[in-house]
Amino acid sequence: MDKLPQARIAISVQTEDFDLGHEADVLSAGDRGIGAMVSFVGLVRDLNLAEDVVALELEHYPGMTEKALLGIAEEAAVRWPLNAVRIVHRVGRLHPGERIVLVLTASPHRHAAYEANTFIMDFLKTRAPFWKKEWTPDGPRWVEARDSDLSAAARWHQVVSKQYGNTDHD
Amino acid sequence: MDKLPQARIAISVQTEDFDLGHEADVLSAGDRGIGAMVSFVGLVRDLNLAEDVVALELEHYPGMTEKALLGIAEEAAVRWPLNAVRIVHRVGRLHPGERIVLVLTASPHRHAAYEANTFIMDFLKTRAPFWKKEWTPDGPRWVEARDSDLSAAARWHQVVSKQYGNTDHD
Amino acid sequence: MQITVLYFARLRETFQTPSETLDLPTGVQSVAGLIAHLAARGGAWSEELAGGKVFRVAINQELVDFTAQLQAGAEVAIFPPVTGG
Amino acid sequence: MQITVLYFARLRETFQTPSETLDLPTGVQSVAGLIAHLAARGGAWSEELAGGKVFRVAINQELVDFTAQLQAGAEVAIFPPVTGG
Repeated sequence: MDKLPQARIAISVQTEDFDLGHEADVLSAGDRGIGAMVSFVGLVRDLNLAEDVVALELEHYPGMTEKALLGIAEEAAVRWPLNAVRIVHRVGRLHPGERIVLVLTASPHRHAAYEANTFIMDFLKTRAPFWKKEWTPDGPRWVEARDSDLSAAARWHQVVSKQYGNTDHD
Repeated sequence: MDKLPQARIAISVQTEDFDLGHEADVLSAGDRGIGAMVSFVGLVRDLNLAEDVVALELEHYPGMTEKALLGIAEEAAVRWPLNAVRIVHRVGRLHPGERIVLVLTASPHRHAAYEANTFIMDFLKTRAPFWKKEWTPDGPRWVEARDSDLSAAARWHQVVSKQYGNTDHD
Repeated sequence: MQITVLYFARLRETFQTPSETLDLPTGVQSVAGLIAHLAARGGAWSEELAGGKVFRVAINQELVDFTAQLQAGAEVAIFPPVTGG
Repeated sequence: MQITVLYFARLRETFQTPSETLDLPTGVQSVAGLIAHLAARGGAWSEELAGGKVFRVAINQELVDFTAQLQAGAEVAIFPPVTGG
């Protein structure tokens, strides 16, 4: 294994939008050990919304949210060789096309960056206390949890991480 | 399956750097069907370089490069429901910390965006005609291909893509 | 034993309160005991907590299962399955 | 049959040319035949193309295997395994 310093982890829960390019630059600045950086950006898409939905509203559990996201990032950093993890999750009212969530993972190795990012999103969707409500002209309704998210998270219990040798440069 | 328009694909091979935030904005602009966008950025890292390496130089096969990258993106768009794919690969001389490659994938579904992105990088590393040379004070030397990249690409021959239902919103 | 209970999302709306402070009877020591205690109020409490619906519980901001023990002063949260991301 | 052959990266340097135009003997119809024809030049050509080293071949900018047939006017490229990304 490469000798990695402890992964740098930064978490934000905020109403404001985020800037992908800026966040990626901050994450990689000054760290020449990073060979691969993967980002996930989740957007409010209109295909999953009923015709009459005008906005989503995201409620969360202040305090627990940050702890849960930090715990998920720390678990990823134990499983994969990561230089840095950044998570930004928005709360409040969001409209179709708006960004909801950002996960950035940086590693010497590309597959570690991909897998850690997927892992974080799978666990975020099952363990981080956020709830979505759809707003319609007739009033609001809560979004139901999906079985596919539970099974996506569950599969990681079976995954044995591959070894990342120091020749696998990105 | 969702009814997706044919995936928008854009390929660039260039000496200039790229702007991740700008590329992501262009890719998602006006497409409200995108629920998930995954990016991969490959960087020149110094861990895989000998102490004395001062730069990398990337040679390519003009004409074939663009065709190979387009073919890889089109194959990904057949395997996964994708709204859009963007690939930028730099050529010429690059220094530690510089960006080499960008792959952006946009889909209604997060796992499709992750898997398509990983697939594109795995095939880019085995089928796109780029060659890296390390520059040192004693002269240049060519980087050797790695078996791990061949096996990473080969595993996709065994993968049967899962079905993406229209309830799996990102 | 006194604890604070928080409710979120649909449960906050259904129970019409974001939180309450509870003095638990001596016999209520676990999450399962607390849930039974609340469901005994009947109405929406019984429907949501004893009606086969799925919900999650956290103690001091950590997800726990129903066998988890309560401590005096604990912050207990009850909420629907999460739907963020 | 006349074809153009391109060399890239280490092979371009070793063979000291980026490209050449070849008039192939009648018997040379496939990639395997072309490789044998070039290796018969001896020296670096033999070492690189008949010495157990790994290389790739493309015809008209598509990767092919050694059984692929040549066409007059084809652009054939011979290069080391790729190392981009």
